[in-house]
Amino acid sequence: MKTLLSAAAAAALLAAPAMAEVKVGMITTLSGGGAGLGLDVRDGFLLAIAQSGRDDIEVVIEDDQQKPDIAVQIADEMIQSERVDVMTGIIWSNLAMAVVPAAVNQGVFYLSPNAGPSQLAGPGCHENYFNVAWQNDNLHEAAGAWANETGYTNSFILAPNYPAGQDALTGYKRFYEGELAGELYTQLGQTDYAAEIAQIRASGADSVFFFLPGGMGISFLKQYADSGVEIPVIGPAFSFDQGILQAVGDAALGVVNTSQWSKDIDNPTNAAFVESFEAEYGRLPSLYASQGFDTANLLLSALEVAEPSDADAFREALRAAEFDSTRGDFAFGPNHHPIQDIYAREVIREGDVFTNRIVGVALEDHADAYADECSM
Amino acid sequence: MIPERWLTFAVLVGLLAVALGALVMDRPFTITLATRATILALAAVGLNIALGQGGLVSFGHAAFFGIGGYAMGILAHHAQTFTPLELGPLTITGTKSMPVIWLTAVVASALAALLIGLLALRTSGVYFIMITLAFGQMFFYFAISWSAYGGEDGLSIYVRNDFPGLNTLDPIQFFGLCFTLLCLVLLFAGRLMRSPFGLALNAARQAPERVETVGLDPMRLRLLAFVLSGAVTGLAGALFADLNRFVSPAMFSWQLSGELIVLVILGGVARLIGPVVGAIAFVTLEHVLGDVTEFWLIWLGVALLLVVLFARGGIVGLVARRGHG
Amino acid sequence: MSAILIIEQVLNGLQFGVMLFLMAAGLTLIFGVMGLINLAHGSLYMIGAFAAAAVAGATGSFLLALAAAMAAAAAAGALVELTVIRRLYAADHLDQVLATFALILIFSEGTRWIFGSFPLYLDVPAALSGPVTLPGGIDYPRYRLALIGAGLAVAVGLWALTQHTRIGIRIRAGENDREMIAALGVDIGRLYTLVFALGAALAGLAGALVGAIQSVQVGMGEPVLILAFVVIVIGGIGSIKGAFIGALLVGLTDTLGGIFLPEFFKLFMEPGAATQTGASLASMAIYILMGLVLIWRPTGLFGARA
Amino acid sequence: MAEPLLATRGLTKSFGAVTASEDVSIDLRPGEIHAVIGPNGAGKSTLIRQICGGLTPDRGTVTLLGRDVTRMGTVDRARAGLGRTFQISSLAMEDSVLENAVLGALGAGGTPWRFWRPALASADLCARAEEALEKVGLADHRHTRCGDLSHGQRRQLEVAVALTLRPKVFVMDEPMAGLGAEGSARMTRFLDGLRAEAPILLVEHDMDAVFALADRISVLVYGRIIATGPQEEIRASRAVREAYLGEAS
Repeated sequence: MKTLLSAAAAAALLAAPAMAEVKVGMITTLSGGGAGLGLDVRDGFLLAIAQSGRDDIEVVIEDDQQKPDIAVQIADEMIQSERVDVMTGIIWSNLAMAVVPAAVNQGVFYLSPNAGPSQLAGPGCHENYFNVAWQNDNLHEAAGAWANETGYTNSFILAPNYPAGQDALTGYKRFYEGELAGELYTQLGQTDYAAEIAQIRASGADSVFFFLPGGMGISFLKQYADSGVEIPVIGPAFSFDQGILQAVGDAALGVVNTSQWSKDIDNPTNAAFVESFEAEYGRLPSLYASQGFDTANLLLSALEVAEPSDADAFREALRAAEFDSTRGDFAFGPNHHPIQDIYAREVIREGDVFTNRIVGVALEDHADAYADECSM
Repeated sequence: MIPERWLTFAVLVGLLAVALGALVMDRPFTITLATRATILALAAVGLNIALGQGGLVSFGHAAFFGIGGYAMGILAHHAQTFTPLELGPLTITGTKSMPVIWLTAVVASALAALLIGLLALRTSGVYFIMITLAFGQMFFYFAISWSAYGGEDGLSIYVRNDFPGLNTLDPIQFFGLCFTLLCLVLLFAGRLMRSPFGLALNAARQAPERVETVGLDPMRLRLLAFVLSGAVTGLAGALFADLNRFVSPAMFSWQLSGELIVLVILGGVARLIGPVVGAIAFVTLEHVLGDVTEFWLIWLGVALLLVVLFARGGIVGLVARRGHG
Repeated sequence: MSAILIIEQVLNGLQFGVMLFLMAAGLTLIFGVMGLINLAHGSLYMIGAFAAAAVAGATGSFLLALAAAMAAAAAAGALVELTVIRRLYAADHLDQVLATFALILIFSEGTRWIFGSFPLYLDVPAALSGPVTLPGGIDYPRYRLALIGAGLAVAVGLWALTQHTRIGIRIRAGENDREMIAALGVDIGRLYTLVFALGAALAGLAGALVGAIQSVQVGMGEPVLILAFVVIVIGGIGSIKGAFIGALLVGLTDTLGGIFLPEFFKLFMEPGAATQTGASLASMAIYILMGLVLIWRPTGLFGARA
Repeated sequence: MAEPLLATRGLTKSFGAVTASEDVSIDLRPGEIHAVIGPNGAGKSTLIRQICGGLTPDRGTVTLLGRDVTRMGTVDRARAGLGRTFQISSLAMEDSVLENAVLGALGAGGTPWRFWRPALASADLCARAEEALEKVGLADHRHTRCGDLSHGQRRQLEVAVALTLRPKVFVMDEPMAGLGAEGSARMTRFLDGLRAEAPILLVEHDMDAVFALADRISVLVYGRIIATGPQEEIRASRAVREAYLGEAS
């Protein structure tokens, strides 16, 4: 899957694109089970580019099929053949780890619209790498903080047995101050959680924290709701996002989840984004769409100041992050990861559609735990 | 129909020409694609020793591919982080030297093939297919939860490993290295096919009782074939990891085992050059169809069905007659 | 760990097992009668779940959704049998693996083409939602109990079908001797299509039943498919009884392994490491079980001796 | 009387309720052809499999050249000097006639563990294979693909592969099966000459061939040997005629 798309053509559907001066390579997941996330990032990104009205930005989009080797191959193609200036788009941490270090070492700028593995925030940070979404632990840390605020003192926590899952539990425990009623690692891709739910029921916990991205979360929530266990649940936004909420249905109603973005964050940029996204694509934007949108706007703001060919000036412009984020205040920390508010949201139903509403701020101006390990 | 030997020669020259052509036209990515095809071909040539000559339908060859990959990943990871690798009483420093990595990959995957083979070869037919699949899955889940080496995230190696006298980061030089290895392994596999061992192995596939009654043990023939096959696929795994500068449990996935079988059949089973043709066709399809449609896998599926149903000999079977001697 | 928790986990293992049986029964029947390895069986499971989600969304009726799931999967199965599978009976296992691997690609991407990349919604029917209190004070989801019941009913039904009906006798005859049954004047082609459609319908039913408590998405069939293969290999390929026993074994091993292995490692490791090690080993447990069974009996528990 | 080269003592094998071999004792002496006859389902195949390996008897022993081989596998029995042909040709159909014969020579020569030089480039392997092909009259077809051979030629090749082993004892399972009258006659002449090289335990349905070749005959019915002896004795035996030759009185 390969699309050559000039911003002008996307905006006005005009023919003949003008001579592109900036080339952006987007590697994202557009096929297979994880395609929903990549589609949202792509659509959010392209929406911002189109709204900018600039016709000198060329976006090359390719599908990584959620396979690291394909992603690396595409990255090689973009750097060696297309000679892109800036890369973006990767959804998954393992793909980011495969692509980003080599790419930034070859002088390309990389703006991450989603994945934020700890290595890239800590010892593996790089001056050309900017994360516009979050460091992977952030939302979990916020969940821990929110649990304290709510008064939970005995949490049962579970996540899949893989690095991001281990980071999630670590992140939660970093901020959560209560006791643990239980700690479980499930299988990656597991679809049946009856055994875990039985353990939760038997544990005497007063709250459940889980990180189960994608289909795993859908399965867990449906089964949990059906089990009759009434212990309140808290989790990061990934399982409550616009894309999958409709598949979870009633089972998610009332669940509190943490996110750096929500469609009801009250600022003009966000309102305009939500409205234009829905108008353009006929669906509500998701967390990922907002991240794609913000990534593009960050890029556009830097391009106002400098060309990527002038690497030092361009980098400074990125670091300044002079753009209107859908999240309101946005700044980069010393390791080029966001310092931002993280909200607690609650799942509600608006007519036929399930969505989220902010119920509070879990962490204010939150930075990540790895910045100290970054020597940039 | 042309003789098989000519086809083998033509395909290899063609592959080399594509890479050199891309060099002249300054299209380094085409060289990368050619390298990818070369490495996948090598893995499939390995599988073909077990599958084509031994008749062993291994649905778990990704295990060896992954072991080769992780041999590279682990050694290079320790070298790039300057941490020694503790193996019980033994302490090894990591290495970025390709020959050492290759040797490790070959030995490790051969050992794994020996163990798997000893157990799996007790079964036959569908059971063999399934038990090899089960072993592949075991490695897959193990790799996912092995957090010391990145688990699901895998391991990133920042700079390609070294080969004495070459700049391996230069696409054409790395291609040359892989291509040379492919040619050497093809030469070996070709000799093997007609050697006393190959003759006995092929007979063991067609008429195992006969082989027994002339006093040869088909099990031992198959076991050795399985080990050789695993070793070659392991070598390919190490190269694949170096091509991507990255290893992950995806190298152990059952889909990859399936794709390796696809390469062999697409090209032509038990034909020396078959897997190479299959790999070139696969990479080309992937790239060309992938540009045309998001749903290119549908068309790959259709192409595969047509080959299975109507072109039993694969692509090679369509164009070349089987050579003897 | 309380007795109640253990009983509940055994029930969970049982429920997982009977759902695996629905998948495995079709696979093993198709292998037993036609000698075919069908990797695309997981796709039929997925088709069942998608059909159920679509019909439940349109009509709101879970029963209609189940009927639609079985019909859609059976129709897809029959179609595939008539166009592709039929040509593979005489082929070797390698060709079958490959052709049905190709079918997975076509079905998966085709479904994504039609339904998009986002998961679909399918919920438990209202009448079966929520927990029920069992004797002994165990709260257990009503729907999961219904699944156990449905699975056992299908098992009994299949047993009755193969033992006591004319079609069942033909199926068993076909297993034993294809030429004889052809000589008896039974239209072997029609019998095969029927058996294939029956296996497909069971897979579709499983997909719909399980889809209600899991997520309905592209690629949902393959993990189940691999487990179902493990089941029939353990049970002995071609044996429905073996599939049943194998399914329960796998269901229980997987469920109980996930619970007890971490606890076991906690006896002599620190908790964090024990949880991880236990979880890793639990994810490999059924494959280890399969390996052990095959080393002990190379053709499975109830497979025909070579 | 010379020591038997091959002997079974009290071989018994049951499959569930069916007794396929019951107390079978049979021997094969140097230079003789000993035929085993019996109706379908008499247990001839089961007996052969116990003699050649592949099936372990419940009771009884098999001795080959004085060694007890009851627990040995097929491979080791072949190495110990047992040459066998199959009722249904078991040959590598994709390979040439010469390659099939070389396979036998490989087994006899001991080592298939050579990986570099082509098998057909080995002079001694080929010489041994050619010699066997010459004997059965297939030398002119050495480069024919085995799958392209006629049925009769495949039977000849079966024998040739066994010959390359230079066995001490032959066990042949219906070598005349499917051969026409002329083919049978030729095979009969050939086997007649072969007994000088090694004695033959011949399981055969073709009575003309049996009576033309056999020094002794054993009759197997329902897993039991009901009679063993020279031709005339068997022909005369009332029990045999009733049980087998269908001349029930």
